[in-house]
Amino acid sequence: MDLFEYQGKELLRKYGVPVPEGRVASTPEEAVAAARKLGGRVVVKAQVLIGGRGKAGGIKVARSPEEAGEVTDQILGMDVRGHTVKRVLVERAGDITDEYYCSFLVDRSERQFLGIMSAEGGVDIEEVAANDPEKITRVHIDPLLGISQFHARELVFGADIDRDARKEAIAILPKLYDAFVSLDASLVEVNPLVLTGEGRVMALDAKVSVDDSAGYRHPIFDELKTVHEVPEQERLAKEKGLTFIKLDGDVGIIGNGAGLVMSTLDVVKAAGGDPANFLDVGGGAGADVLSSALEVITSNSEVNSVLINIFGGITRGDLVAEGIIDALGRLEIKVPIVVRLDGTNAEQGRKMLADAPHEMLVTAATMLEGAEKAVELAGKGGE
Amino acid sequence: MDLFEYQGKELLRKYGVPVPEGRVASTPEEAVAAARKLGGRVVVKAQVLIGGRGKAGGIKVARSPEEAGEVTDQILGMDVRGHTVKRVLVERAGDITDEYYCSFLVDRSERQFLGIMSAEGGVDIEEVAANDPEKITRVHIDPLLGISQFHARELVFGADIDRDARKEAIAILPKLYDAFVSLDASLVEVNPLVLTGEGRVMALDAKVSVDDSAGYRHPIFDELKTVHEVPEQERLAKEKGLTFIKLDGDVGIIGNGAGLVMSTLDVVKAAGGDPANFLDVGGGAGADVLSSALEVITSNSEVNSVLINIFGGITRGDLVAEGIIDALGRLEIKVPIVVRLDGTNAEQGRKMLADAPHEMLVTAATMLEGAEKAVELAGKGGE
Amino acid sequence: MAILIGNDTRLLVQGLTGREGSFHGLRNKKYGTNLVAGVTPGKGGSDVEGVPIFDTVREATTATGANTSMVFVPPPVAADAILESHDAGIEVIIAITEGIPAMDMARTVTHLRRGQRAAALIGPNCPGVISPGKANVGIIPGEVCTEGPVGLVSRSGTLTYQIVYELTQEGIGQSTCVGVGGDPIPGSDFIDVLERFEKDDLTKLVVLVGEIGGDAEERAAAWVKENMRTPVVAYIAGFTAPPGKRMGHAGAIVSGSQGTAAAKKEALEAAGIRVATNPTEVSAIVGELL
Amino acid sequence: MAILIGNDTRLLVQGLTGREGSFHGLRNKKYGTNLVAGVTPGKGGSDVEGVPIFDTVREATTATGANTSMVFVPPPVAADAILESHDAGIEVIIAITEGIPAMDMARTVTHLRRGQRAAALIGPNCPGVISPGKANVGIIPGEVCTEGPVGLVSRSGTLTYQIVYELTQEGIGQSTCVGVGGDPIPGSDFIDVLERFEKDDLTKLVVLVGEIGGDAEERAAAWVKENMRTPVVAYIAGFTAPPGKRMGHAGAIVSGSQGTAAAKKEALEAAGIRVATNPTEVSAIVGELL
Repeated sequence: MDLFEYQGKELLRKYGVPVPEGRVASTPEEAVAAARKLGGRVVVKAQVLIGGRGKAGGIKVARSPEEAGEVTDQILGMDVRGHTVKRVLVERAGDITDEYYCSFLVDRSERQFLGIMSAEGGVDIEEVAANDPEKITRVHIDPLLGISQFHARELVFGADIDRDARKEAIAILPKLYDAFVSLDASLVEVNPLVLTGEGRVMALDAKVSVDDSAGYRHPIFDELKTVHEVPEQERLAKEKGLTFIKLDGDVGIIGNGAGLVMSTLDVVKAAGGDPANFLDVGGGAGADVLSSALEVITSNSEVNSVLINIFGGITRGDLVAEGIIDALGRLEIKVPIVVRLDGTNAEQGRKMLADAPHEMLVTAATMLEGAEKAVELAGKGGE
Repeated sequence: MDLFEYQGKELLRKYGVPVPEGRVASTPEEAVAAARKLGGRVVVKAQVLIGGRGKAGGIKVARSPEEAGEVTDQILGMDVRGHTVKRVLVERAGDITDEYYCSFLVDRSERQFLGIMSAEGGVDIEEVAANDPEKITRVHIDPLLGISQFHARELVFGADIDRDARKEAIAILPKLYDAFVSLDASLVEVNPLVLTGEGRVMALDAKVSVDDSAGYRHPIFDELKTVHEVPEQERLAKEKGLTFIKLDGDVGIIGNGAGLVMSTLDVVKAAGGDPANFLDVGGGAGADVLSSALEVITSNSEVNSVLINIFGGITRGDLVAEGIIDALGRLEIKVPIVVRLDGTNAEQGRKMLADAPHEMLVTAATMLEGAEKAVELAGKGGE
Repeated sequence: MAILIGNDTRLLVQGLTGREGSFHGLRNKKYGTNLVAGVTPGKGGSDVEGVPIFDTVREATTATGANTSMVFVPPPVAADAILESHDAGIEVIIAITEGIPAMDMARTVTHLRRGQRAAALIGPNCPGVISPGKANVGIIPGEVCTEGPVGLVSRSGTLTYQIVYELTQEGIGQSTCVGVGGDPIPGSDFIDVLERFEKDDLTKLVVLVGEIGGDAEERAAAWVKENMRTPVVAYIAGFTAPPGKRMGHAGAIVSGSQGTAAAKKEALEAAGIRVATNPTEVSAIVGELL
Repeated sequence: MAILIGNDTRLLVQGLTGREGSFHGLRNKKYGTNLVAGVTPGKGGSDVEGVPIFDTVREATTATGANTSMVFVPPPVAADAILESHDAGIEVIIAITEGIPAMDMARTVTHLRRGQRAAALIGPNCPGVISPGKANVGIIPGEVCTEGPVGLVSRSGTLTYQIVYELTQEGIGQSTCVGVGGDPIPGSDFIDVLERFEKDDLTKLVVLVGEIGGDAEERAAAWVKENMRTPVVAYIAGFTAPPGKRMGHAGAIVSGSQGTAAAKKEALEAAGIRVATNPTEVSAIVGELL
């Protein structure tokens, strides 16, 4: 789960990382009140889970509480690369002498943690990595040993951080690392980490991603999640235990296992079709799950056919058939459903489907045949 | 530094290890007050840094505050194998269903930590180890990984702890380990760990040894140390940066480096003498340290001769000589001082001594010659 | 021969008394796997359909000579279970459990890989390992597999079954099929498994099944080029997958790869590996090369 | 040859700008040791009598090719300094610092020994290593040593000088003298060093200097019996030492040894090792055996 800037900063503050004083606001009135409390100049920042808000006009300085209200009014509702702004962070503005980049993340290849630091902060770090790779310092950290002072020194001296900022930066890095580990984060990225006019070092932005699997030991994750908005269809799917992502085509896809579903999308595409979604019923799905999946898929009016591609492992073919039959009886399904069923209890399932004929039900012997049929039928439905 | 039982228990309590409620008392009156506060039956336990207090009569049950005062009066001042009892721990008495043994310590050979558990608690564990080694379960713990639940389970199931005590024991072991590591302890030993009549598991005794080297990050060590009494001569030596242990012979020994001093004791013994002490001036000792060392040694009236055996590395022979000359001038030294000097600046030192003759000053060319002379002179002095 | 598991496997299941653990453990046993023990703390002395249960892995290995463990315990205690097996000397640990926090795995995998005694950890969040006709440890449906010369290693579950099924349909058997799982920090990656296949007498060709994300396929491609004589055929799922959301930019800096299916295909082909465009084509190419 | 340090040693000193670090570092340089760098965070760019100072060990190794580090920093930062050298690829780390907490060393030594790349750590709380005529890293007075065929390994400092001095007096030179230090968790113990001496061409005989406490001598005795062809002569200090206070009983259970000088002597002699009764006798026995 990605966290909003203001959420990430609140957490980092708990681990002793200095962040600017600020308050979140979801109306201009709240922004005015926040700016009044903070006093002086403030920065109003759009809270969205995507980069590029600065270029989109989502960050504005205000010299008075009234102005803070005005710019908040402009920012709220703004679209930043497909994300609608629902909240702003109102922060005390400060003088900035220099900007750096730093992050901690999991390096999957090395199966270690990685600290990254650069004196080139406040800019697109991927560009720095591409154009001036020597300006980026990486230090691996053994997960069992954890961070030592020398790691922090290697990052700070290696990145050639200004002399004035070194001591504080070296002190902050272990706190950031501590937050990274203690929060079960997969990423803690501060860009920029700034040196202020008063000679302080602080995190001016924060991108924190946490590991949902660790939610059981972080009750706060549920709380943070409440402000995360997901599209209605996705939310519904999630409630039913399904992984669903909407796409732009007209062939609805249901499968079990992310790899098989991705492969199904690929063969549908290769057969000349356009998948309408990604939907993984997961392992060991029962009849109710299949039935719900069909409900979610067919609620999309753009869908002209559905391909159900199940290879049973834990998932049982008989239960899959039961779910399909249930959905066909329960819902008013107006598009053809192509079913391809193999693996555990597949024979039994295929027999159940054969025994319950339905005008919209089509069976396929193989995955490729299923894809071809679904694409063909979608084409007809679309005409 | 070894801690008194009551100190160890107070620390363990901070890490969540259940211990009986209790108070320390250094007078019968304090013990009466403590027993009154606790209510009911209490146990009064001599606080000494040595085992065997039970057999020596240093643990007594009292049914009333008055009785607690009486037994405290008996216990205070008692001698337990050379240790005088200055304090007692007054604890609430409870029913005990069973007694176990457990400890965490550094296993030097394996350079790992070791957890030890036995269902045979409350007895001399060394005897159990010798007679019934299969009744002792050992589990190594990687210092970087730390304790996992499985380590606790292996100890508890391995030692075949009663079913009723298992769950709590498994929960307590990680806390004990946490205390062991967080306190920079070299040993945390609980003998016995008990199962009470109410089905609770708690530490009825606690032997905690902490690493003096880690004192800089544990301000509490200084506080704990205030009640540790050391013999006057040792305390004086320590103040001067010397490591001093009194022995029973008449040949005073001064050397640099524990190994060399031990070796010096051995050769003196082999030459037929009896060392009066162990005194290590440490590395890089200056003139003042040498002078103080001579002062400490010669303040022991049983000393009939002194052997100074210095092999200079960081320690400089000229400064050693300067210290000896200073002491000979400053103190009224009535016993012969045999000096053997080699290593860094030894020649210079030997020359300085030759240039400052003193009736009590004797030089030796080798360590063996020094030992022989010192023993011979002590023999004469003793006659 | 086969790799990781086979006729010498003496399996213990951590969590054999649980619903899923007993279902799959007994299913593996039925397949012919030598299931010798189960471990559930506090249930030592009982049994699951004749398979003895022990309180600790150490007791189980001492009593039964178990050398392989399947982990079927819930996520909060799964890392502990893996460490316990390793500590007790188990040689192959196959962790099926899904949803273990990455921090737990980072510590666990580091410990296992740095130890003086290396244990092979497969998973977590994986379908397991099957050496057809010899042993099946995990949830791969044994009936789709058949004995033969093709090794298979995959990050995916059901997609593995699909490809194995296609191979079997074409009469091409498998030496061992290994699902390494899709977690951020797997116990074994493609290279760890390829290394074993390269040394295995039975394996004449290896199928590598990848998917979008990370750079495991790219690294495997480079490794194959440098180290492998056994031919490799690959399949990558996810050409049509929606671009994954990602926040922050550190990830891409690290791997230097965009993690797309196209990038992976390119890397594999650059290493001389043929990449099938769909699961059916995998078996066609394998048939051609064998 | 010699072990650990020699003509190929390129030394960096962590803490070269400190009082003791500069005194001994420069003394080692004067002896002929190739001192190439110092490391003091924040003082990068300066120098100590012409020896360049760097902010980090990594910078120092990159710039100077340093392969050996001497640690002379205060106890609270010493474990960090050792880890830094290891992480930067230093092969031999010699830690003189006394008073490093045992917990720090437990973690550090575990990390060093478990790593894919093993670094030799000597110390902490040790006098260092000297390969007479080649290099001296530490505080052993070079002038008492002379080049020759005897390797020496010792837990003690000044006692080492005494014995080396006795050997030199008898005209018996040393290949390398190693002080492993007296801390509870040493980076290297007798066995680690004996293993190196056994493989060293120059070393024809090894003197082992032990003292009371622990069971390092007993374990070394067993190891020598099993693995060593090079003759070993031992000396143990502490026959007359007062019995150490100890609290709790766990320690004795662990080692199974009382740790007395007599017990050590017995173990060594049982392994066929001659044990001298005083430092002078060491050189007599060595002279006899060479």
